Amino acid sequence: MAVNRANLEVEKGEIVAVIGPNGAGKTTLFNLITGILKPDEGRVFFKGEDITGLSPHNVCRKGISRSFQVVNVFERLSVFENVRIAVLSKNRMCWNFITPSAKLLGDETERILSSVGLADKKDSACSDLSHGDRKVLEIAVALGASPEFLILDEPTAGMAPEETDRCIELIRNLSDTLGLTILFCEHDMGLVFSISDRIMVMARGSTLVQGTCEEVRRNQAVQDAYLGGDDYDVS
Amino acid sequence: MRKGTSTRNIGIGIAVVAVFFLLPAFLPRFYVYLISLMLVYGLLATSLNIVLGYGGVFQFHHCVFYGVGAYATALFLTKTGVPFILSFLAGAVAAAVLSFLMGIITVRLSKLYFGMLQISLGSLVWAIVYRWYSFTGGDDGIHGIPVPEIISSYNGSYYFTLAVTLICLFLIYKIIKSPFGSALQGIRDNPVRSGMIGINVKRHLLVALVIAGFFGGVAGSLFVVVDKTVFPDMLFWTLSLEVFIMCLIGGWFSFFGPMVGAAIVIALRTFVSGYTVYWALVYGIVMVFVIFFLPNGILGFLEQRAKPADEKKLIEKG
Amino acid sequence: MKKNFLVIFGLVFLVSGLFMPAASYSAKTLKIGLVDTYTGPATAFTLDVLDGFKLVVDKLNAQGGVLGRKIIYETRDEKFKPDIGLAMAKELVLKENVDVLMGTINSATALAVSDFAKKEKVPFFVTFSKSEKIILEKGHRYVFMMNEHTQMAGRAAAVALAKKPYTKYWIAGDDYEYGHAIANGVWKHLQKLNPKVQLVNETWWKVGEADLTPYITQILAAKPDFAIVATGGSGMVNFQKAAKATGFNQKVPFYQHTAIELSTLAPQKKNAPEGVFGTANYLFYYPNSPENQAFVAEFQKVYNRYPKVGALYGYLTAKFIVEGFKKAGSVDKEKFINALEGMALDSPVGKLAIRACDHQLELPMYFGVTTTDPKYDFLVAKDIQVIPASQYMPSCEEVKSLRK
Amino acid sequence: MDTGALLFQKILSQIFVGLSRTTILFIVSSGMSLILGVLRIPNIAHGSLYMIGAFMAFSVSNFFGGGSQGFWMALLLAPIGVAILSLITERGIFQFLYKREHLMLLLLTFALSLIFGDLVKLVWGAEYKSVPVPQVFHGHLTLVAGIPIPLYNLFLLLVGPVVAILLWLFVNKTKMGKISRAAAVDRDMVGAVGINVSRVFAAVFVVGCLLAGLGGVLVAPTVNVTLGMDHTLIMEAFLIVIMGGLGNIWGALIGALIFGLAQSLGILIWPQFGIIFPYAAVVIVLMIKPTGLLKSTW
Repeated sequence: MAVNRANLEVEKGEIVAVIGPNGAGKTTLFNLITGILKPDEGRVFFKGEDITGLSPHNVCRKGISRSFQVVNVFERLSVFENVRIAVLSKNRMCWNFITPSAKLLGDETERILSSVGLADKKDSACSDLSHGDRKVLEIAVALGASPEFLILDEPTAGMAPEETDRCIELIRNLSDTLGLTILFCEHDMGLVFSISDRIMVMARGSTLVQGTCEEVRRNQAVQDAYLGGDDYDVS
Repeated sequence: MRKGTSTRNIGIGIAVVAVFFLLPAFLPRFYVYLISLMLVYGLLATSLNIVLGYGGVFQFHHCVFYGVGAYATALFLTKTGVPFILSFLAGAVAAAVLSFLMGIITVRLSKLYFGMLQISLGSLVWAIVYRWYSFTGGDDGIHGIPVPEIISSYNGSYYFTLAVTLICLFLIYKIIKSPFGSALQGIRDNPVRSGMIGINVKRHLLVALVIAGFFGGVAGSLFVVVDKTVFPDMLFWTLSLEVFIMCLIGGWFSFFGPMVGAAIVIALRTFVSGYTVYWALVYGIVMVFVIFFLPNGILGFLEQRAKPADEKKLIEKG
Repeated sequence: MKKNFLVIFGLVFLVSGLFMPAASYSAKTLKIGLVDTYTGPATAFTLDVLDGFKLVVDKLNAQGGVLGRKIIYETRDEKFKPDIGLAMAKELVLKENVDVLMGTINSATALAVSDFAKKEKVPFFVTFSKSEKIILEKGHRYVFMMNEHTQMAGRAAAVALAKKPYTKYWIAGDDYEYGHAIANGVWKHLQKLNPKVQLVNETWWKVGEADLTPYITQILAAKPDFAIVATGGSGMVNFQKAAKATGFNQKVPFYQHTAIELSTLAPQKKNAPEGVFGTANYLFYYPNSPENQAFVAEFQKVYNRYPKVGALYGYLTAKFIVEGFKKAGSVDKEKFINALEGMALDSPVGKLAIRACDHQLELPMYFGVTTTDPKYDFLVAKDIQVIPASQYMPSCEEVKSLRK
Repeated sequence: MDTGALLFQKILSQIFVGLSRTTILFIVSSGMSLILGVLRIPNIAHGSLYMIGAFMAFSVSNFFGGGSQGFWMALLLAPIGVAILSLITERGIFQFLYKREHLMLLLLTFALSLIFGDLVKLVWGAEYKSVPVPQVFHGHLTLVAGIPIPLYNLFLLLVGPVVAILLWLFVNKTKMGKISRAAAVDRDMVGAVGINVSRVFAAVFVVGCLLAGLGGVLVAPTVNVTLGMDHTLIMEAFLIVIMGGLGNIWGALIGALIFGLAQSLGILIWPQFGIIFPYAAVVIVLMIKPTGLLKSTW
């Protein structure tokens, strides 16, 4: 899955959506930004700084955090520990060999869990969570790193309708109360148009259009290639 | 509630230690020796488990560090006049250094590739030990290594082994429970995600490998104290697999699992072989049963049964 | 958090389990512990030791034992691993309270057990390990060598080879202590006995190397007069097979210790190479003395096969242990050792003594060359030359100087 | 010290004889690679099956009088015997455990190798065994300047490519092979299209083990058939598979070539430490290409 000629700009405090048919290269784009993949050419800038080719943990240190499309958490650990690891890492405590983790940063972890509404399930095993809760935990782990810029890869994929609503609420909340800059991709057009400030449309690895919801909706190319196209997968 | 259990745990811990300290008073010499041996292998298996059970690393050739630790101590004791305690530490340090050097090369690789590259590198070390007659004694090994009088008797070496093992277990436990250990477990469960929350996965693993190598080296040096002998088989890959099996049988997601596994394997091989020459068969069948019915090992199984239902799932996972 | 509790419970359970088989020691027996490899390729040799040993012991027990005691023996499989072997030896001595230890084909184990036997003051009879260190540098009062060691084998071969006209030698072999020690033993003494010999080059391959053809072709290219091939265990057969396939034995005569021994020749049937020089401590068809015939017949009757060299070692060890205790008149270990020193017994290969100064059994060595014989379906040795122990054993002075 | 011509000769002869060892290594490790690639089982018991193949060759060959006929019958029957044994193992044990971690499977196969090792001791005893080289391959061919190549080694050089071609046909031309290749990439997908994956897995396992048995039969006439021959081989086979890329049969071929030649040429460079060259080759390959030389199916 290749990405070429993709061009994306996100302003501080914005919620930006990336949409496009399956295989358009959305996840690849995120992987390029977060350092999981290294671009052959092209650059990634964050707050004016070139972060191209940095390894994921360094990208994270700059203040970028992300969630994954397929739930990607620490399966053997409890919900609380999942988030705590992220918080520990954020506070540069991973090289502490002495203090028991159990005594560290419980409050901050607790706060993040309650902010996403998982506080009551904090001692459960990941595998006991519903799919929706796992997706939320996915976001909570990303929040543990206290990012300025949060990337969400299909946050509502596979969720039941009421869970989706909760998730939309959560994302809005994050943007409003924490002032996070959010970049996400999504197949649920309702969600995309309801919360995004701007939208980027991708197809076959390149940027088709970038603009406000209105602009995108009106754009002929988008309508041809995507919204009206047959290859749109309603998942 | 937490406070209550922790004081109880401390109480149990003290009781266990007391029992171990009193054992030589009423156990025949052979059992004292056997328990020393179990402690040595237990420490070896626990040190492997730092990276295996908690780090998810396919450390296929952990015994290289054990053997190098033992050889370093043995060589210092036989060829130099360095005080015992320094010779002892030299083993652990040599193992840690080797672990670091091998780690730099292997840590880039994942899973099976990591394991096999480690076996190749380890086999090179083994070949050197096996071949360098003038220095390492070749395949005959070094025997009758002089150990200070006070710890060379069965009881003496037992107490020394017990003390060192307890200290090491305590340290390993601290490390596992520290943020470093938490991050390590995060890496085990999900290396990509760990990188994405700001953990430097490779460096973290490298440090974990060095720690595991260090304690493996301590186990090797302890073996010298207990048996006063070293030989190249200590670095051969078959022994590494056996230590692997100790972790598995005991349960590699339980802290004391490898310890229990080591005790069981040593007991099996000591006592079954008294009855039959086909004890590899017995051993193999026991392993097949454990793999089939107790995928989390014996201790893992017991813990699972002891835990309340909602926590069970956590253990069953994976 | 019942975890710790369970740990203790498990351990206590385990420890109490360990006590079960203890306390089976009876005062009216004589206990012998055998630690040896009964797993893997070495078993081809060790089972003969055990069977030869049993031949004596079973017969004796049927007659009422020694000193009014039945002989009990315990076998332990060390799996060719020194750590296991040592643990087994400790178990036998400390838990089973054996009076005598014997065994092992693995040199590292033998050395480790010997060190332990010295500390515990338990007599230890080495029955197959060939390391010279056991009886030379690391020798002590409690260790007895019931077979030849590498230096003896080398010297014996040198005695025979020195009379041959060859001068340009090549040395090759399995790359481990045994191989190097044999080669050194031959070469050092050959040089002394025949100063004209010169070494063309050496080749070593890893133990267990399956295909030796590359090495053989390398030797052939250099055209030496003679090759000393220091292989052991299954390397013996591997090399002979490769030699036969490449016609090496017709181009370059070569010597292997134990090349003429039954364990090397029997499995190859008629396909073993002819004209290979070898030494062995025992050949079931030579000497054709009544004693040897009787031993072979007895062994064949019980086990339905020809005895190999290991059978002689096991048989003699048992004989010496029994006679030693008889002579000592008690089960006291020190008296037993004193009784054994210098003791001589009749054996299938003539009268043999244990030398007092180093506890080495004075076995004769047979040097011969492989040939076919219509009587057997495998190759045997011909032109057999007997090298008496006195000609190839290191002298007591040499041993003394080494033991310092 | 060597003149150029002599050195060249030496190298040539080492390559030639090294190649016959490579053939055995290739046959055994390609089977292992197949099983690794499709079933994801790092099969340590593979070495045991190789050993059992050699022992069966001994028995079959003896049964048919030990001569040439014995060898040819062994070549036919012993691999089949090993295949049957492996089928029993697969149906009896492995089929229940495919979902387990690789590590578990690895340990399971180690347990099996212990069991097989003792079973061989039970059935065949501890004596050395030897399978005679068939009459046709007695003797040797002198290629260059008096360097003999045993005829049997030349035979092995012919068998290698034949096995490689048959394997290629199996993987690429048969339905079973195509399914197994697909299963190697995505086994859920293959299951989803209604193919009985379990049967395919059994078949692949049997074919892989058959190759181990075949390797055992082919090696039998050149070596001492003995307990413990599994251990010396298995690590070599593993390293070859890793070097070539997990599950890639051609990788196994290249890996075997590198391994075999590193060994036979290493002897020329540094006879004393000839033992380290193959391992060093693996280290170098993995340092340059961390996932093996050819594309792995993992």
